[in-house]
Amino acid sequence: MKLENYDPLAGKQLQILDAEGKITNKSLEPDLDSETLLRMYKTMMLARIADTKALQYQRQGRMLTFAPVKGQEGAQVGPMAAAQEGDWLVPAFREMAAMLYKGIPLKQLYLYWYGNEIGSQFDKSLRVLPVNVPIGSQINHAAGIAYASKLQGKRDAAITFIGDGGTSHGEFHEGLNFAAVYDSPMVAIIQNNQYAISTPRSLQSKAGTLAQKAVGYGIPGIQVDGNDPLAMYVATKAALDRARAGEGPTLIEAMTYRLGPHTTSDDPTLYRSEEEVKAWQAKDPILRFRKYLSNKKIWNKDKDKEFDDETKRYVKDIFKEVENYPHPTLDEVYDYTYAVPTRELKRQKAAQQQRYEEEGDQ
Amino acid sequence: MKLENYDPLAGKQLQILDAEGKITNKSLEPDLDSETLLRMYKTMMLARIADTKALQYQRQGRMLTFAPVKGQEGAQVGPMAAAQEGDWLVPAFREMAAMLYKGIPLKQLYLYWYGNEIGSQFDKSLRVLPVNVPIGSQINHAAGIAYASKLQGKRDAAITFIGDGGTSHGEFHEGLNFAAVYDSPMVAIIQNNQYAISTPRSLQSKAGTLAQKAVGYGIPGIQVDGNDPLAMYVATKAALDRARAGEGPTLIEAMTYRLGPHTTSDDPTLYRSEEEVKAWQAKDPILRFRKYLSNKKIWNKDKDKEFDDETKRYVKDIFKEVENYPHPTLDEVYDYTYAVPTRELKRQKAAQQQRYEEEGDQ
Amino acid sequence: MAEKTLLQAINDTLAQQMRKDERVVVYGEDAGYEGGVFRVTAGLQKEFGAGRVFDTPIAEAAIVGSAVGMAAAGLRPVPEIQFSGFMFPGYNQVAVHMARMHNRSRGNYPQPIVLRMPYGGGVKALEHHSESLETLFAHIPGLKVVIPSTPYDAKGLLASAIQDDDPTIYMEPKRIYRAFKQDIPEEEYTIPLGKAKIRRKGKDVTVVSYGAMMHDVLKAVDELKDEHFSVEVIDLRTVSPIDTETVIESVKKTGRFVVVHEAVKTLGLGSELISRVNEEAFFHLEAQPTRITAPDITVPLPRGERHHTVDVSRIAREIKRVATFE
Amino acid sequence: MAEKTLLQAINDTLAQQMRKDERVVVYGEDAGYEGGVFRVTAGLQKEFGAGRVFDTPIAEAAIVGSAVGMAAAGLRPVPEIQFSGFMFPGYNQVAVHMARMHNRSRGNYPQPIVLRMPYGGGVKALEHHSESLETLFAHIPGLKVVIPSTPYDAKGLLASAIQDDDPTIYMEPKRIYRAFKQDIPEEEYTIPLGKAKIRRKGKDVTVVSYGAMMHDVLKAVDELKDEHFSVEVIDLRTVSPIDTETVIESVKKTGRFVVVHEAVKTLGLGSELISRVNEEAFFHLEAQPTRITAPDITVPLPRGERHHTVDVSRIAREIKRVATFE
Ligand SMILES: Cc1ncc(C[n+]2csc(CCOP(=O)(O)OP(=O)(O)O)c2C)c(N)n1
Ligand SMILES: Cc1ncc(C[n+]2csc(CCOP(=O)(O)OP(=O)(O)O)c2C)c(N)n1
Ligand SMILES: [Mg+2]
Ligand SMILES: [Mg+2]
Repeated sequence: MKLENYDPLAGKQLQILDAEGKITNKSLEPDLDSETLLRMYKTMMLARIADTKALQYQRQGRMLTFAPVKGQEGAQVGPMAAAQEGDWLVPAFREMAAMLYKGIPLKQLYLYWYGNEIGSQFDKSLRVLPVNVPIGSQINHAAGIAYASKLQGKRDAAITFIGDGGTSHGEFHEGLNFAAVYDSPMVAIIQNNQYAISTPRSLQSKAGTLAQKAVGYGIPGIQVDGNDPLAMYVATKAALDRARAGEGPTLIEAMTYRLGPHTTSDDPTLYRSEEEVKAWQAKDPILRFRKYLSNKKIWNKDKDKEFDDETKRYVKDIFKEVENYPHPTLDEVYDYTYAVPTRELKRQKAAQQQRYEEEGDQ
Repeated sequence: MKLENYDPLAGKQLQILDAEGKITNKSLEPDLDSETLLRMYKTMMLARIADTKALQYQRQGRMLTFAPVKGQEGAQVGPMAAAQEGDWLVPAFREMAAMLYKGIPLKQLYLYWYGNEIGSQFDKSLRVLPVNVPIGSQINHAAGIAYASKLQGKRDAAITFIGDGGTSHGEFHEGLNFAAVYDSPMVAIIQNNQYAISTPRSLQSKAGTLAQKAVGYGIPGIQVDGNDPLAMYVATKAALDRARAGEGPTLIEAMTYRLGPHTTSDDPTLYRSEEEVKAWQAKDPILRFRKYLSNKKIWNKDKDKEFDDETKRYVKDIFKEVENYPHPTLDEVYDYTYAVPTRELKRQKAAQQQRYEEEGDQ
Repeated sequence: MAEKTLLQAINDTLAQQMRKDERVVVYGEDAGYEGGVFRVTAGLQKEFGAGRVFDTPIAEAAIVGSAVGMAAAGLRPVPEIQFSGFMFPGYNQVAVHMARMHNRSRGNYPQPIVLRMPYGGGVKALEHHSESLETLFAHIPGLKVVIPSTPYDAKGLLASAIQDDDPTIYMEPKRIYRAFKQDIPEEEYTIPLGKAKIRRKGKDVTVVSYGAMMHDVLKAVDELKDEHFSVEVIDLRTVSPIDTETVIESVKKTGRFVVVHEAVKTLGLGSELISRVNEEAFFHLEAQPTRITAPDITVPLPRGERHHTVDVSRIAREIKRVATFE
Repeated sequence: MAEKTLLQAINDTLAQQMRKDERVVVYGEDAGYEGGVFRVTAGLQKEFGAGRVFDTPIAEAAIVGSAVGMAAAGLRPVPEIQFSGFMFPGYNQVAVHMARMHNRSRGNYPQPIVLRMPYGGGVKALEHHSESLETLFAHIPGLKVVIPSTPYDAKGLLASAIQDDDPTIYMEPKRIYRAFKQDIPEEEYTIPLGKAKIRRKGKDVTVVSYGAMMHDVLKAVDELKDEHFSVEVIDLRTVSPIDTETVIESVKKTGRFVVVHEAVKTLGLGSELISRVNEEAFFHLEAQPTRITAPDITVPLPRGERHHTVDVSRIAREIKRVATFE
């Protein structure tokens, strides 16, 4: 597909696979091998289960605050399936499914949400930046990576995610503009999950779509059914092709929904109705993808049951490992402040060590 | 005119009065009384002369760094002629003509550029904020004023100016979005003078027009011949009507040119050609407006000569006053830090006073 | 009188001041309909309408910058930053406009703004949710910075800040939002900004602190109650302007000085306090002034956070060391 | 050896480091084609091309934030902020990312970034062009902050900063960009970050300063050369990390301490230095440590700026007062 031909102001959403699992746009259906399709499905399932379990653990007081991905898995695995190995993933904070697809082990993601920085020490060859909490700021990192990639003569793109709320931030504006001016290979994906904590999309912007924000940067923008992993794949693939061809960044708005709370500290019943949630549950990306795979005869109930059981055991085991993982030591919290510790920090650490020894800590 | 009908992506500029002083769009020609037309012209002339003289004084070492307005007078007096008394002017730093039109005495503007804060103590009833140096940040002030105006049930709008460079800033994005979300009565005018210091417009944004940035906020955007005071008047008037009707902000891009240096510290020959400057000199807003007024028979050579002489004398006298104006005292630099000076500041000031006395200063 | 948590005291005060003065407006990310992620502004939108109490886009520069404009237009804005760690994108507006507009306009546009934000650690939060950034405000001329430690003070100081014509950063120690209740008057009262409070009278060592840490200091002092020395405990309440007089008077009496804060050490408030003590009470000092602070590292995620936290036993031991130094 | 101004020394060093290491990129508002408003980067785009030396949109968050990304992707960015007063919009990226990415990623993504910016007053500039904001950087764990005062140091420190794996704020005292020349080596050399320089040996009073103010301090000391006391003058060169050892060793010898800076007083570097002197040399002090700084007010516009400026005669008198205090 040619992204330039898409008018974000026309109010049309790109969809290939509908909520019933039917192909609605045959000509755009990507020709993915079953390995890729299954990896997409299994990653969505793993994310869903990991998410559900983490919420349980959190309610039991065993897990700390985290940001559930439930409902947005399709908006994340579609793009990552379109990415090449050398491409970078620059996440915000709700991208568990994307990160898993890119190859980050669940254990690390759990460790991070469990409150240990070591969870962010990803295998560097995976090219995934740590979770980014300050809204919008990750776009500028992606713009920098994309600039570097082009300067270095590489064909690696930077894929970055942001929320609907994040599009209001000044950093969103500066990052997209920076990437556009230099035709840097960046793909920015807005996961418009309709809310920023309690604030509805309508209070975030008066624009009809968030995709149309692309117009201000002179780049293509496209609104996609974000719960359709195939459409997300196709749109991202087209954007990546553009990026690699030196044509610059693309803005993709994925229309999706956060089925869970904002974080475990949030009570979504305060600001949205049960009907609304139900309506979106019917559009669940996993349900429709499962139907699609079944129709394609590469998946079935038995396999699903088996995978589900297996994954639940796996997640449980991982969480146990995480619970037993040693907490950060004094060295760990001090020694990454600078590449080589300063004299002052060494002194502060030594003093603290001494206090611990006097008190019998550590 | 209905701004909503204008498509900023169509690449058309609104023009009413062309560079030769001819009306090119009769149906939109505003029906302004000669008093207003003359005030517009005289303000442009005053700004031009004040600017030219200040540059001379600066070269003589009598004036400090300032940001000349030369060439952009039309983009400023058009909008201000469209404003009502209760409307606010929230300037950036190159809006001498706009500020003069709104009623700020030249003496104050000169005092400010002469390096004395007292120059910014404008008559509050004029509703003009001080010169704003940090790029983009004034938009958020205008958004706040506009919000307040609407909340207070008033019909006063906030008119704010920004440069082409300023449109890249995060604050531009946040301010326009903030105003749009609440349908606040704000009009944002981009003076696209083709450069941000040495950086050409093309390196600022990949967008075809800056007016199309409006699309991202769901508000109208229009590109106007910024050297045509009539077109600027008409576009701003339409935007103000919208604002007062509760329909929210508008973005106006004035295509204009800075004929002088960025500031007196800048050497524009480093980054732009003489031909380019000449081409824009031919589009001078003052020349065409003078022709328009002559054609209308409300102005002529003699009057012009007389006004020119008179204004030059006036500007000279003002500058003398400014040169003789007392420099800020110790009290003045300390006592506006807080509404009521803190004990610590009183002590610091007293200590300094004592040092001055010991040394025979002050 | 009524039993209130610190959070309730703030909520009550906002409502009370809004009732009294219709120029007061309250807004921020999720501050309107939901009443804030901590529910500090709960109920306000219902009572005062969505014009005076509203949700904003995620845009801290707009939140602070619009307040500067609203103040110029005659309102008294009380915007919220969701967590102090997210004030950075709005810091340009804080430091170059909110703090300076009064000076720049030579008095034309005072900035009666109260910028509220929860701050501080110890709540097992995500990154950027545990910062103590008071230095970044107290260093800027033109700002006032308030950090209450009790429901009583929270109410009186907030009322003052809202009524004050200068811009105030109002930092809320979220660790003690709901930690305890205090019986406080229902009617309005004010506590002057820039006045510290002596929480314990003593004569052998002066301990200065503020915010959530105040309570750990008091616990530490309680642990020391059987010692042969007595501790004077000062709650700054306003970290800018600092009530130097109260501190100096105390140090002149005790000759010993300890400052405790959860912000990092280098250029934390402790450094300024020690310098002022040097400048005004140097020859009264009998022991070296001492800082008890977090180390100069980023606040760790929860599993490592204890390495960053100043705890009660450390405070007690250090106070004792200084008090008994010969 | 060649005679160079501080500005030329920086320009030379940038070119030298770029020749040596193709990962080094230089960019900022007007930093490319024009070579910067002060011409510090002049000639670089011509030599290294518009890929490695480029103009940016006016967007400080993007300037700093993109550097964070470039560093992750293996470059060594040297972005410029046009004036330090305009760093605020980029401060979010400085404080929450540049300073922390190494820690957050547990060493995966060090940040070999040098963020250059001219700073300081005394050049008859517009508002926001005269700030001294070192506190806002030195307070943040994870950053290094360099402020050279001579062409020789400017070159050696900049080379070190570019080669260092930590993020450095490199503050350029613009008042002395072209004020004088110094004979410095043409070839590359480095000066370790975090090491102060003793500019004058003395035994009766220690004076610490840095940046443009250094020269006023030296002038003041020259004025005092016939006095019966001698002054030890220390140039910090790096204000984070501070070379506490050199300062403390000197104070232990002299027993008297003066710190001079053009930043405002409250929470200026002086406060931290006095605290460290208290912590490590308290019992050597024979007079109260003294700060000579700007007052806690916004830098006035040029006609009032002298009220903000620390001048040579004030420095001389204060040093004398402290040196002769009994
Ligand atoms: C700069 C900044 N301001 C505020 C916050 C607090 N905050 C965390 S998540 C969030 C809402 C984000 O909404 P959206 O961008 O739509 O992403 P979503 O949570 O829906 O995935 C807010 C305001 C933050 N993390 N960063
Ligand atoms: C936040 C910020 N960054 C940088 C600057 C320095 N600066 C002053 S004017 C200018 C260029 C402005 O260009 P533009 O917005 O086009 O306005 P113009 O000068 O052309 O009127 C720059 C970069 C500033 N004033 N504020
Ligand atoms: Mg969202
Ligand atoms: Mg311009």
